[in-house]
Amino acid sequence: MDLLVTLAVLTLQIVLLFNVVMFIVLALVWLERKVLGRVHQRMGPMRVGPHGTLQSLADGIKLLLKEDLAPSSAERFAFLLAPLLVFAPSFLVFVAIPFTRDIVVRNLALGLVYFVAVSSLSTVGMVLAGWSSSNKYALIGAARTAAQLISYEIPLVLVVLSVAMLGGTLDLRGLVESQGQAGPYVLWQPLGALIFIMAALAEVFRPPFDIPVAESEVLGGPMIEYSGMRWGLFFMAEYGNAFAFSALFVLLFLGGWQGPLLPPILWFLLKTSAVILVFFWMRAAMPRLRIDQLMGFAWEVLLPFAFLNLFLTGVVQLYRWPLWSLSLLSLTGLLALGYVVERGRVTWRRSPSLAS
Amino acid sequence: MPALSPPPGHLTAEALQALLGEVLAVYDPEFSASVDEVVVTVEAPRVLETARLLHDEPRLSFDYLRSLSGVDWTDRLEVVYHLYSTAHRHRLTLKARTPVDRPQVPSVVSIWRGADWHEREAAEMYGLTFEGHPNLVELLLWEGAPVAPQRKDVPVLSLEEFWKDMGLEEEEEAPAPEAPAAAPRRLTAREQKQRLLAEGGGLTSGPVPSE
Amino acid sequence: MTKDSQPIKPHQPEELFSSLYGKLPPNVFVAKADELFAQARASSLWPLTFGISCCGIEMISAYMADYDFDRFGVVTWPSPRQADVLLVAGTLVKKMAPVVRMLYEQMPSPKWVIAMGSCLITGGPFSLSYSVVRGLDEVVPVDVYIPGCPPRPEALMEGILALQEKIKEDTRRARRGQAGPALLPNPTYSPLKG
Amino acid sequence: MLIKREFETVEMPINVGPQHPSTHGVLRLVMTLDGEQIVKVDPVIGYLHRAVEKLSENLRYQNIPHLFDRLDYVSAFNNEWPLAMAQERLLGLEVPPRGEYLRVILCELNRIASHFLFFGAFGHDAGTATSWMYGFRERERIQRLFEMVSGYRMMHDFVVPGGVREDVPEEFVPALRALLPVLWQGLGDCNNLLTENEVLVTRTRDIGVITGEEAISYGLSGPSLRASGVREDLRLTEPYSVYPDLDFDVVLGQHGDSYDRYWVRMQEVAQSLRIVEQALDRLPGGLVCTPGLPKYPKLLKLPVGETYARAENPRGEFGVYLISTGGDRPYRLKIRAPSFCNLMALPRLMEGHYLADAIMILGSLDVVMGEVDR
Repeated sequence: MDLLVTLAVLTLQIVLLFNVVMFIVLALVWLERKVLGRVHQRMGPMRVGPHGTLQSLADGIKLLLKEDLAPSSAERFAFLLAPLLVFAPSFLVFVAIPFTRDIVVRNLALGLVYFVAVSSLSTVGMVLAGWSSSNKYALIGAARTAAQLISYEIPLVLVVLSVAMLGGTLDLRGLVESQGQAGPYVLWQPLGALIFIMAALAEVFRPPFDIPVAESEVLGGPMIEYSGMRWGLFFMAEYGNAFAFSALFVLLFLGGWQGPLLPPILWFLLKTSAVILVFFWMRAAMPRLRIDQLMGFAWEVLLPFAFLNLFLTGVVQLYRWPLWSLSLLSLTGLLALGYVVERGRVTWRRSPSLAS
Repeated sequence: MPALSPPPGHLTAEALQALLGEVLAVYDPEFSASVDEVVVTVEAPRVLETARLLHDEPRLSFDYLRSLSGVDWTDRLEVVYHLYSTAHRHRLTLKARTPVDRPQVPSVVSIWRGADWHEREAAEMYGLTFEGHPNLVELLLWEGAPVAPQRKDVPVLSLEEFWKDMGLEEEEEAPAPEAPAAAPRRLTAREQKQRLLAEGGGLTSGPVPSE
Repeated sequence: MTKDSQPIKPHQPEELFSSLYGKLPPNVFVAKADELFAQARASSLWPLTFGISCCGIEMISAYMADYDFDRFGVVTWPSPRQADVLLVAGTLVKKMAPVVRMLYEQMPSPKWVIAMGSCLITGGPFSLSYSVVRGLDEVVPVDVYIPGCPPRPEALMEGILALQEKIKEDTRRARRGQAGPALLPNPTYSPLKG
Repeated sequence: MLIKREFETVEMPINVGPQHPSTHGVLRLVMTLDGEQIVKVDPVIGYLHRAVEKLSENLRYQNIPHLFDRLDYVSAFNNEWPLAMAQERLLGLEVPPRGEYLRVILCELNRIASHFLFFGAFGHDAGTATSWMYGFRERERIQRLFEMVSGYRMMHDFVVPGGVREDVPEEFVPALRALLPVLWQGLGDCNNLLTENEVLVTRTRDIGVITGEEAISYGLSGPSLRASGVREDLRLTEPYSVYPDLDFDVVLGQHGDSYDRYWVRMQEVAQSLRIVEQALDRLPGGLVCTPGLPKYPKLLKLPVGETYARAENPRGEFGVYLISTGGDRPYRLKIRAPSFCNLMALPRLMEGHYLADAIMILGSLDVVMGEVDR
């Protein structure tokens, strides 16, 4: 009998979570266009609802009403399955994310492992979409997606591992509590925080790492042949992932919902929106890398420094040094990372002097 | 900074013409003067050697082909090469003359890589053929295009034809009583727009949203 | 290239709301829903990133900070699959006509076409040339013509507003069961035939 | 030990087709890709061939500038100047100094506006949309000025043989003097956005390298040629109009790669601003058009003769080869478009690079399809 009750409660929570996620995604789509507009000194959507707040709703309704095309030469079944394979992981991830101490669908003991495992499923969906739509641009996009996601998965996992070592548990709520006493981990592991941000940007295809869906080279990569709401699924998955990863960054490094005055839920949303704004700001400012430079950056720079971060955490914990020594070591690691990037960059020949 | 002073090897028009006279004597060039340049006219078959000589001769070294244009003089076809020397900064116009019935001119792509598309365009527009050109296929025109459209004998669309094509000139005559058109005549642009306006749709008559 | 079989029908009622009208019993009256749909469609028009010549530059400056089309929800997308307005800006040449025709057919319906510039109305300054298609309506059915060479960004904005009006008008007319505007003839002119 | 196995890959022909966000108009590149590496590139043009040369042989002389504005539709003043120069050479006209200075000011402003558009397109190809906005913000300011002068934002039809069609309104000079510091500030913003940006440098340094000799052999001209270190600027090597008494530098690149082509153009904006400042200080009074000619030349008849007039356009050397047999229509009018010649070097520049580099190389050549296809 209680199985039915838990099932009913669980489905209710899932439906509630779906609505929350949809609202967040629509809000993010609107927020991105407004923030991008402000950076470009223009106003962004203004006509639909006050300050264009209903713009993403209008886009959603229009997409629902569009004709759903599938190219005749496409693999019908794989073509239709791919968007679900991309959208489902980006929604499933929210099950394990604790918004506050008690607002969470299911706080898993291995929340961190669950998060990383589920979020890497979307690679399969993107590659399937690229291959099945039998379009040359989509094929190139799919190949780039696979390469990028795999090469950025490993530094992400290592950084997450070193945070779990510091916190002692893999349970997200436990991690946030341990940050409550020891202070946010960003103070102790700045190197890990930086690597996490870069790897998260790459996982989510946000510029400057949006090479597989580059609009000016491969016309949207694997998503090129999709129209209507099927394309909308990809679009929502991208924003869902962006919110999920910035939420994870807040949980792991910025001390989740802890904060002096405001209620915890407000702290969590404030910190997450701050991180999201960094994502949007990167889109406005940075051009994109080329695929081999991006992969080189992941394997030759991010990976060794992720190991270094893991090693430093291990050393400090083994000899029980105070935590501030970890932050000192981590800062030197950060400086070393900066130096390596400076040296490793394409030989920077001073731009030619004014030869009159 | 005022204009660059002319380099040492710079030749004025007269000096250039004199030097060319002796250098190209074997190809019996004809000299004429355009407004500000020396013009050398040579028969079509000899153009390749003349061009190679002009390019390789150290005192001339015309290493920059500015433009290559076909000209249709109805009785003969001409290919005009505007040359320029980046080393000595002097200019020359080389003309290759060929009769209309045998429009062959040797290609100079081997000397100046930049002549590639110019020759393809001249070939396509004037019906010339450039022997030795690596890839003489159509450049600007499409499959159903008129052949050699820039020849003088190919007319441009006249205004009357344009009016007829747009179906507008029936306007002036008294509108003949609408005979029961057996075949459904293609609606002209004007009729479509009038019907659209009559239906209340269209640009002007629609209610403009109040901002 | 153009399937000459059936003439192009502009957005008939069932095409706009196939899910709705097909299965409704006769007495059910749908009012407010399709007004909302029309408003949603009108306020999120996504044109294709596709400028042919000088009008394309004026179109780009219409998206920029000074005129900002994003205020109307107009964002450009690179692939025809995600676009619902084919904003053709520039001179249509006979070599380019089959490409524009293909782009139009690749777009999911309901779709609209805006012809920007006088080159697409009567061939503009190049109307006497042997290589220019005189009028876009010979290749794709056009919804809004914007005269000008090149039209100012404000004119393009007025064209977009007119298209939004036309979308709402189409919906009202579809609800009243009338057919859309006059049957647009199938473009008999096929550029390949010259 | 890793077994070195030779992967045999199949080459994939791909169409970077006439409709592509970064082909700057309707250029189609038929590429053969091996993975992401480009094996062969075959540019297909003609998707905007409007037969301007054929039309101009059947138009009177005062109708031809209307078509010439639509060739390189980003820099209309610069297109009209060589045509007017050719007609003046045949007629043997002398342009009054005020007309010359106005021509220099307007054409250099047009060069600045065109380079800002290039900046926007180049940044968009690299991936950031903000460069469009920065570039067009300045371009809009300049276009408002042009509108004050000729009543049109892009197509001016303003430079006529013998000088300039009308004198500029009085508020033009103060408005321009007020605009110059704003343009210097705008140029600074654009440089801060992209010029020092490491991601852009890694994307464009050593991409699409061409040496000086090869560039000359391919007939490259303008910033693309000067980026390879060749000192060729028509304003100085073959001085025309009042350029000899204006002081400005020729900007040269050293490596001939995409970054240098971008860098040379941004420096040229600074030089053009200097030219406009000097020309504005020296702007004399008096007539703007040779008195002999009617202001709107109704029936301009040119004597028999031919001439090749050329001027330094933002994209390179724009030449007009005019043959007149004495009528009021030209017998033959050949347009030497700089983008047409620069585009010829595309296959040589692109082979061996990646698809992403090809987009940057095409962007760095700054091609306008209107004058490529004529």
